[in-house]
Amino acid sequence: MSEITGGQPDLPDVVSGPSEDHLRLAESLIFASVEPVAARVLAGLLPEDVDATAVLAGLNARYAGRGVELVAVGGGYQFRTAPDLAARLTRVVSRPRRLPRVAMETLAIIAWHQPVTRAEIEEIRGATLSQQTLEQLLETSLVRTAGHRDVPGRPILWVTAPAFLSQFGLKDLKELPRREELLEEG
Amino acid sequence: MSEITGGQPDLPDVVSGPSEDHLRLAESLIFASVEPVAARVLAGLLPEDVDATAVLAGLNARYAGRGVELVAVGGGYQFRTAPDLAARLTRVVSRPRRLPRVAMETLAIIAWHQPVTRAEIEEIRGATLSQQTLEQLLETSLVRTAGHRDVPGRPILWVTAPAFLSQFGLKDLKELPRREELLEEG
Amino acid sequence: MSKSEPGPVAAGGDGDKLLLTLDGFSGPLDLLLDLARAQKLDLAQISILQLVDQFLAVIDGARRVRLEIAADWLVMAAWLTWLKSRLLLPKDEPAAVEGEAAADILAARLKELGAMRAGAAWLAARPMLGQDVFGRGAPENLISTDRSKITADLPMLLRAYVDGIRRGTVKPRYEPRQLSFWTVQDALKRLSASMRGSAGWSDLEQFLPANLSGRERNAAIASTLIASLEMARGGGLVLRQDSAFSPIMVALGELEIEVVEGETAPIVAPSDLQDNSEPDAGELA
Repeated sequence: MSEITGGQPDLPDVVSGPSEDHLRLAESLIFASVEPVAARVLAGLLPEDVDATAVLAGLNARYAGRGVELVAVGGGYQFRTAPDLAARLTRVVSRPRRLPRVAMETLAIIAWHQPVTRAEIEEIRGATLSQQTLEQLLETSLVRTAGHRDVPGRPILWVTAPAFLSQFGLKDLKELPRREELLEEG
Repeated sequence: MSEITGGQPDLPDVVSGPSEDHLRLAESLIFASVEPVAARVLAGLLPEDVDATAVLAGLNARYAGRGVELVAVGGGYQFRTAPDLAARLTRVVSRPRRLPRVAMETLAIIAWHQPVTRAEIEEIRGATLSQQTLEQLLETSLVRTAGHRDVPGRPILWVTAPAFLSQFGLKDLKELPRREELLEEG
Repeated sequence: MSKSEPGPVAAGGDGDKLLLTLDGFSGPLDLLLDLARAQKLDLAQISILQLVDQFLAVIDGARRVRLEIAADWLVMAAWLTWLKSRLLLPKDEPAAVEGEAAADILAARLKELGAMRAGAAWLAARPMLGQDVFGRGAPENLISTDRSKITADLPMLLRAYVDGIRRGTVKPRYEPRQLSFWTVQDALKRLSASMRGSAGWSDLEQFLPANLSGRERNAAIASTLIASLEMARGGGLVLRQDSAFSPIMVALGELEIEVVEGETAPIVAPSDLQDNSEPDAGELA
């Protein structure tokens, strides 16, 4: 653990090594800069006889093992969150997205007609179904495949997955309104 | 309960000391954030039996006298460069133009009289308030509107925005001196 | 209304000090406060009467050098003149009481403005973020976005189902694409019109429409060949080809050419032909 030396900015810099004043200056400059600070930029703020690299080395040593570390990036130096803490501090923000219309319709058809083949979905919607749409649905874990239909070509059968029930707040599939009820209104 | 006063090194007793791990966590959390970090946000990341204020006090002590200091502003904690380094830093770090006198006076009137209408500001200053001045204050996010006064004409009410506290290094509006104290200073 | 900065701008520029002084104030109250401050540091002890005299002197001075004075300054001058007349009355006159009350109001306003000015100074003296102290220049974004969740509820699902079914049952009306190639019919018209009255053999390709290339030209060749065969079958034309892949030659036959009525169909511009992709069947409904 580093010891606090109670920085005295008006300390005369007789020593050629990194004085507390120089460390403070480097620290604040790198902290406040938008871009990584190159050694020569720091050197421009230090007295001529002070080696900027030595100051940076001193600063690096001071921050070693701390929550924030000095790292060399893009031709300069920047403070960065220590990697082990970055993982702990990263907050995951969930931004749900809407499914495209085709995917929603396909999902609905799978829900009410399961198990159903791709050709049947196409027949019901009266439009071809792209592989991309099926992949989108698979990614959401709302649908899954359930073997093949025993007909020539052995087409894959599609059914809803467990996540489907929780997504739509259903206890089981029987809670879905019956097809006839839906279509009479339409 | 220990309290942190804006970047003052003369901080109360750091009892038995918060653990290095908690200090690191607090350090990286506050370092990474654009906005001041509220103590309760830190508390949410610490184990339940750890006092966030004590960790903040420890962190404040660690940074006392350094080039970057922990300050209590706007209901939270933020790292800022030490004020004495400003002159040297501004040779490299760019800073926006200071607010003109009229804008500063208007800001003071809003700060001490809030919520206040434009007519009241004009009454106090004995001069019309230009749109430009209000825009300058809005641009810097120092003030905001807060509904209307319930009188004929329903004039807009002006108050200070959160950035006001952070800009002037204030913990809260109670830190503003009372009007009588202002006059005593002459 | 006057401007917030009623700085009278000198036209002559004779460098009058008064002009510059007036220019530096943001309003009459601002000048009054300055005059009061010059009189006494404690605003509670200033002489309003003296202040009024000083203010009126400044305004008079400005008038003498024919400065344009903004309206609110003149209003203040008029009010102060009235105030002065009341303050000069003997204390026991009722109008004098009125004057005292007005003087108190003026003093209170000056005090308030003084306080606010001190407040502005107090703020300005604090280490200001971005001026005297600096925050982290490159803050880190420790937020990662999870887009795996889906926004969809049961009503949306029901709707999608009904829409999907309806899409399947309403058969999209078949609309043939506009034929854009040179048809046999077109070729018949052109060939019959061109050949009538001609003598000798001609290359069949002479009867193609101009400016075609690629598939359109190939289609036109095929159509024209079929048209010529059709006409040859009726005896209107004779065809010959000397060897494989050599030009097909046509000449008038023994019988009359049947006249094909009608206008030649226009050739669709090639740009209209390029989009041959099938439209998304789902979008037809």
